[in-house]
Amino acid sequence: MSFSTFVTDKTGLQKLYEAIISKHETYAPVEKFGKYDYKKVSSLKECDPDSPIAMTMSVKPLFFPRASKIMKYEANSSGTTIMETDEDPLAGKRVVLGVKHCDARGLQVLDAVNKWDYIDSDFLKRRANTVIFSTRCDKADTHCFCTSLDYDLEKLDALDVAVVNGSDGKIYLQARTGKGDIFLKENSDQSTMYDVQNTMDDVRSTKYEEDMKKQYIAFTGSFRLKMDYKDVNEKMAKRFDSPAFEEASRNCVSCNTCAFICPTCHCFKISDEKIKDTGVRYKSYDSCNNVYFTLEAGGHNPRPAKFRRWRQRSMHKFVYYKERFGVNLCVGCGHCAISCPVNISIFDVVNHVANSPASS
Amino acid sequence: MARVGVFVCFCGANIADFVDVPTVVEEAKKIREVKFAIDYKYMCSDPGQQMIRDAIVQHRLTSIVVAACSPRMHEKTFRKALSDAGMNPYLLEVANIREHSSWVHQKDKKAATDKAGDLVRMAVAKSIANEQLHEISVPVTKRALVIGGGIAGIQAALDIADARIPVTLVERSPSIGGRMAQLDETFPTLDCSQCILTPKMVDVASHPYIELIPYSEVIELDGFVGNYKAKIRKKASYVNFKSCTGCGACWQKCPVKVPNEYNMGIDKRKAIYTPFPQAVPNKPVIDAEHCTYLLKGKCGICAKVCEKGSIDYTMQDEIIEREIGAVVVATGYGMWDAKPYEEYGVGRYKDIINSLEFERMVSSNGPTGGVPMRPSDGKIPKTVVFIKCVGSRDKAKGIEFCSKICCMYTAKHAILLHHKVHDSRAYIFYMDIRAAGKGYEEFVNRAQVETGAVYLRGRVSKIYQKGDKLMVRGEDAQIGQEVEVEADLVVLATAVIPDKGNPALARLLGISYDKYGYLSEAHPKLRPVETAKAGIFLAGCTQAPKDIPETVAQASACAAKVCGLFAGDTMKKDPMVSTVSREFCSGCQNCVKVCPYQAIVTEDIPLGHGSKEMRTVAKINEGVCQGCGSCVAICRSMAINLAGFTDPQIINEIVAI
Amino acid sequence: MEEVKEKIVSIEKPDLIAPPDWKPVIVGILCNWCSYAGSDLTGTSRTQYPPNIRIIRVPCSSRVDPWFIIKALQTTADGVLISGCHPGDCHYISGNYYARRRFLVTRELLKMVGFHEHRVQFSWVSAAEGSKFAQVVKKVTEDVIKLGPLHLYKKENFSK
Amino acid sequence: MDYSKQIQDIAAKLFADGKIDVFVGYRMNSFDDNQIPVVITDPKEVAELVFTEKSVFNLTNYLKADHTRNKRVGLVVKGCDSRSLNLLLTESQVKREKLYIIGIACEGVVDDKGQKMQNCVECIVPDAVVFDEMLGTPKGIRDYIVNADIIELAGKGLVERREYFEQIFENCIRCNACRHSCPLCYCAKCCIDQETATIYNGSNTSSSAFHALMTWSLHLAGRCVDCRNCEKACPSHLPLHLLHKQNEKVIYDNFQNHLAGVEEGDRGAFYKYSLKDPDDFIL
Repeated sequence: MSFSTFVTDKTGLQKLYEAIISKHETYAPVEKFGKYDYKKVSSLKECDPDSPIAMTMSVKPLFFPRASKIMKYEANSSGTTIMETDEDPLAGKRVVLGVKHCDARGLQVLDAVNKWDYIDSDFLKRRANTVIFSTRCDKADTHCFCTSLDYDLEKLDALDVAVVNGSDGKIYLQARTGKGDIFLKENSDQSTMYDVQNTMDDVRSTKYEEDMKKQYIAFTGSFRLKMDYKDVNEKMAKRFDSPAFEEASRNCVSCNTCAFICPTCHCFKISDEKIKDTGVRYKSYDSCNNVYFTLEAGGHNPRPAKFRRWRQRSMHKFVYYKERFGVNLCVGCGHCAISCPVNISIFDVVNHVANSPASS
Repeated sequence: MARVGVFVCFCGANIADFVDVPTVVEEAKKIREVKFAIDYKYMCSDPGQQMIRDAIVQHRLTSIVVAACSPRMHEKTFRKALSDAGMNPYLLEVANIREHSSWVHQKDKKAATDKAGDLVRMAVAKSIANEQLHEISVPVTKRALVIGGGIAGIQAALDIADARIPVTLVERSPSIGGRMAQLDETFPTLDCSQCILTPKMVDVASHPYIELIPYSEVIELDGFVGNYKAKIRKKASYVNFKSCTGCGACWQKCPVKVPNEYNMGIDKRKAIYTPFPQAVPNKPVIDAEHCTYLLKGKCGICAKVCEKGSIDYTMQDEIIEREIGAVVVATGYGMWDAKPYEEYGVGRYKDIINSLEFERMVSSNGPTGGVPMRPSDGKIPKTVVFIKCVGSRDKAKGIEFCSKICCMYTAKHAILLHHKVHDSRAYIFYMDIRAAGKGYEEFVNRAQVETGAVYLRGRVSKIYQKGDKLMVRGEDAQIGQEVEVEADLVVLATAVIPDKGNPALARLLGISYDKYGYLSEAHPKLRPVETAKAGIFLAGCTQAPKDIPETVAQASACAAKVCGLFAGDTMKKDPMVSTVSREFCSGCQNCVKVCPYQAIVTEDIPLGHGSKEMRTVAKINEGVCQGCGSCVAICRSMAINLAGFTDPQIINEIVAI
Repeated sequence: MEEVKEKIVSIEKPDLIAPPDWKPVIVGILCNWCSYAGSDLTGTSRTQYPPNIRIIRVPCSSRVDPWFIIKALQTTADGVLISGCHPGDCHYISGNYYARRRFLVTRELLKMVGFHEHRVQFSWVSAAEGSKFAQVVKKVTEDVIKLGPLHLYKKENFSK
Repeated sequence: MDYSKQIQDIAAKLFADGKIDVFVGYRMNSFDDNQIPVVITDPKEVAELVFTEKSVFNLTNYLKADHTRNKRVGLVVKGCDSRSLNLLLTESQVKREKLYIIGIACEGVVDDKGQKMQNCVECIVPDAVVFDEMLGTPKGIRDYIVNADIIELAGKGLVERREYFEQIFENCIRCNACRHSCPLCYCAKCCIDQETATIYNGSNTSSSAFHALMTWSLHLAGRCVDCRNCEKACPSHLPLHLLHKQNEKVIYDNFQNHLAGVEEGDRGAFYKYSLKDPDDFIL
């Protein structure tokens, strides 16, 4: 099944964005303190859908916020009553602009775990009600390695509409899902954009495809980091006892940043905040890099040492999740390396371990 | 889950008139943890307390809130009611709805009722976090250590020993007696110092409960109140006190002459000596710094003349250890060196002496046989100028405080001078005359009238030599003119300063001292004899300048404190003390730094379970902790909590409003 | 409680108007030996003061951890009053000197992040100053009423 | 400012003499001209060590980690780093005899964009105050400069400040990277992770962020040495230095010009007092 592709130019895209923002609840990267985060916007001026990858937080918090209410209760002399929580502010129909492909892939990866075992209806509802507009990067950043992993950027259906810059200066809006297709058709402005299928003959259409291919090859050529994920999955599985984890994690300061900004990390903690008679139960981010993450009530901690926590993190990303859900839990966005105060990249750690001697 | 009982008191009309008590009870009943709530006319009365006791049993309550008057009033009463019912008394919380609500919001009953309801809710919230606490009992070693054998130390030792508590009295010099033994006569009655002191000295020596360790110093003190361990270094005296009879043959024959400290260096003593004839113990010691035999291995005369063979040149310093329960510090005072007063020619002119030197001169057992003499030529002075406040009350050159005793002893000196040299005249330069004390003002008047001493109000600006006289130039502020007195002798009432060893001693004992070196009392008004460290007390001039009656009074006060401390076999203490959670303590030792009572020490514990590596954590000494909570608030790791006022308790209160 | 007649606007957040029945809450943390005794004296001498303060007893002002203040401002309080012994009178010798340093820094920090300085106030009240305590409470209450309800960094969705 | 060669030599010698087990220094990033900390246990890796104006991270942070605890450590400290080291020494977190400290008379470091860091422009103590060996020419202590941002903030109105700081607390994701990268946050368990706090502030909401950041900055008040490790670690790029510089200014102005860790044995301004401390703010 193929979906429609629209072609337009810069002004056309801007007009489309403006129209979307005025008609729909829209989120887009907004700059604050030199860092872009996805916020609700009311005009295009506030935001920048082409925000640089290195400066942009992941889109995960729009679906799995850093703290969300899961329950509200009241306790008084007549007992404890569970009250209705406030309406989920993220559950409505909405559009997200300027999402990076890797980020969107992160959401797709998270779908798997949220549909498994306990079905997280909140997360899935938010996903279902959201149309994601991606902006495909033209050039890789220092820490990017998305092309080395187990998904194809060109066919990625984690996002609904991909915005791709053609080498001819034109901008192509490719619907990747049915949802995106419908949304695009509903919102397209006939005066500034037109459907590629309708206007192109075979020759021109072939040229477009070739152009896209060329453009993609140029894009992949700009990557500094490359790995063979299949190889890595296998090698990692055999290196649980590798001393390389210790070496690779030696200058980690256990700051947890990597997990908090990761588009796929989904560990959380549950906490109650009670004042007077009313309490709220929150679900908030946590990180396996935190010493207390595995601290048991009895005082025993199975992962007290830093390298053990690093092992858990790397193995979860490249072995355990893959075993269970068939996908890597890493999307190669490089955010962890960018945010890390000592520039440790999961890429380096995994590569280091995978290339170390196998444990017996 | 907690089961709280709430008891709201009417306090007759005191609360009920201004607070709607039944509403408060109804509000309380809405709280989840409250299983029982009731009001009563007088909660503190017997039937009221009986209600509490009954409810505890009937409703299986786990904590109690009494909403009544201030906890400072009846907390103890209600605690007792709790323990009578078999409940831990510290599970009680008092909501102060009288002083904090009904009495202060008499015009607005609704507001007062609302507030009372809130106060009850806060108390309930706090009580939920209350824990069972138990009174702390600390065993005590019933022995006191008195440091310093002056009149303060002697008095304290005697008073404590009379209560049949063993005392160890440590004196640095070879004999007890201290400064008072150096005095001739004492103001305001002019009775002979030696006559009233020596009987006490003898009492000390013969008292069955006093262990006198002369010629020794305390070098270490460990432990805490009731349980101190002291190390005392007994300096080698080179004389076997057991066999020595004190005949004096040795010091009479000793060829080495050394300035005599007892006489302020005016005359000489020998290298083997007893400080003064009435010394207790009256046994000589060898001054190792000056003895020819000990320095060069030659001489040995004293050993030859001693019939008992008591001289032992091989004697070594000895360390004595004592377990004690309390310490009285009575290290006395010294005289300030007037060197900074260059315009007086201190140090240049021989005929300028300080008052303690004058005291020795006029003393009948003194170096001059009781007659004042000019150090330069030995002539008897006819005109003597006394200058007060030399160093005292002088921020620029000396010290800021008033030395307190100089006004009186200078008046005494004027009288003594008149007694010894009838045709003499005393001129006294003064700033103020501070004669507050029983019979003191009369005494000063007596000095002025009886002896014709001339009191000149003003500072001396210069002293210079003219022939064999000293010209004292000063101002008489009362006539507003410069005056000049031709003096034979000038006596400076230099400031009274604490013993030079005080800072070192304070550090050793773990107590604080002020910028002058005086040891600090726990509270300037209400705890003037205690130090901040429990079980250490101060007597005499080690705390501040004071005269003999005050010193004796303070020493007796110390004795009373010590006896009080030792009244039972154990000391009972409130359990509101800090506790350390070792798990969270990171060993930064900031608590050790801020604790005003040195109640926190450190201990090493294994890093992990069964680990050989150690880490340091804080440890609270429950016996010493007074429960102020300073350590709790500064502990960043929240590893310390104060029983009765824990973080959860206070936060519960805050959020319950 | 004090009736509030006019429209009161939160000083830190001008778009927040106090509801008509708004009653400010002031958390008072008092040291046991001086200020608490002083507040008792205020009661004994029947000196009247505004009923908005809720008093918490602590042994010494040095027991007050700055996060009590932060906690109070975040949850229930519109203003905080902390009171201890006069300098030199501390029952525990030096507690209030340590506390004084912390209070100054805490207050300045809160000021910087957007609290009005009258939200957190400190006083020295001795056991004999019953009337001073009443005056202090009156001043603090009036100040807080002028400032309006506190809305900064409150726990979301908690009814006050 | 390039002491790479000297540091390599010193480290090599220390390893050769068996004086240290671990050396903590900087090495070049593999992909750009920035530097990252490196923890060396193998003398062969000494050649990797560098020190230039790109050596930003405060290495004393590594003294609280497992692999340096109770080991003999050699490390490089700049002025600010040495102040935090001084505090760690006083607070008994490290033992002086186990350290070999290479002090740098620092000329200021630069950020990723090559601009001199603000804390270096305003640096008061450029030279290491505790060291075994000093590299460079000491310049002595400079005059105190009030942080430019603090001056700017002080000029703003209450509402404006509130709006600005609300943004900070809202953008905080509560990852605690600031705390973990701070060399002076070594507590066995941070108070904001303890039950007493989590019972009311356990979630990652912005009001919890407010509580956490305020508590954190007050625990560092009079101790913060302005190394900006926290800011470097913050994934949201929050201007965390504002909280610390404000406290530092208040403490410097009011408490006898106290600066954290400059003097040996300093514990921070909250662990001592003076009778002359300001009293006029108290009713």
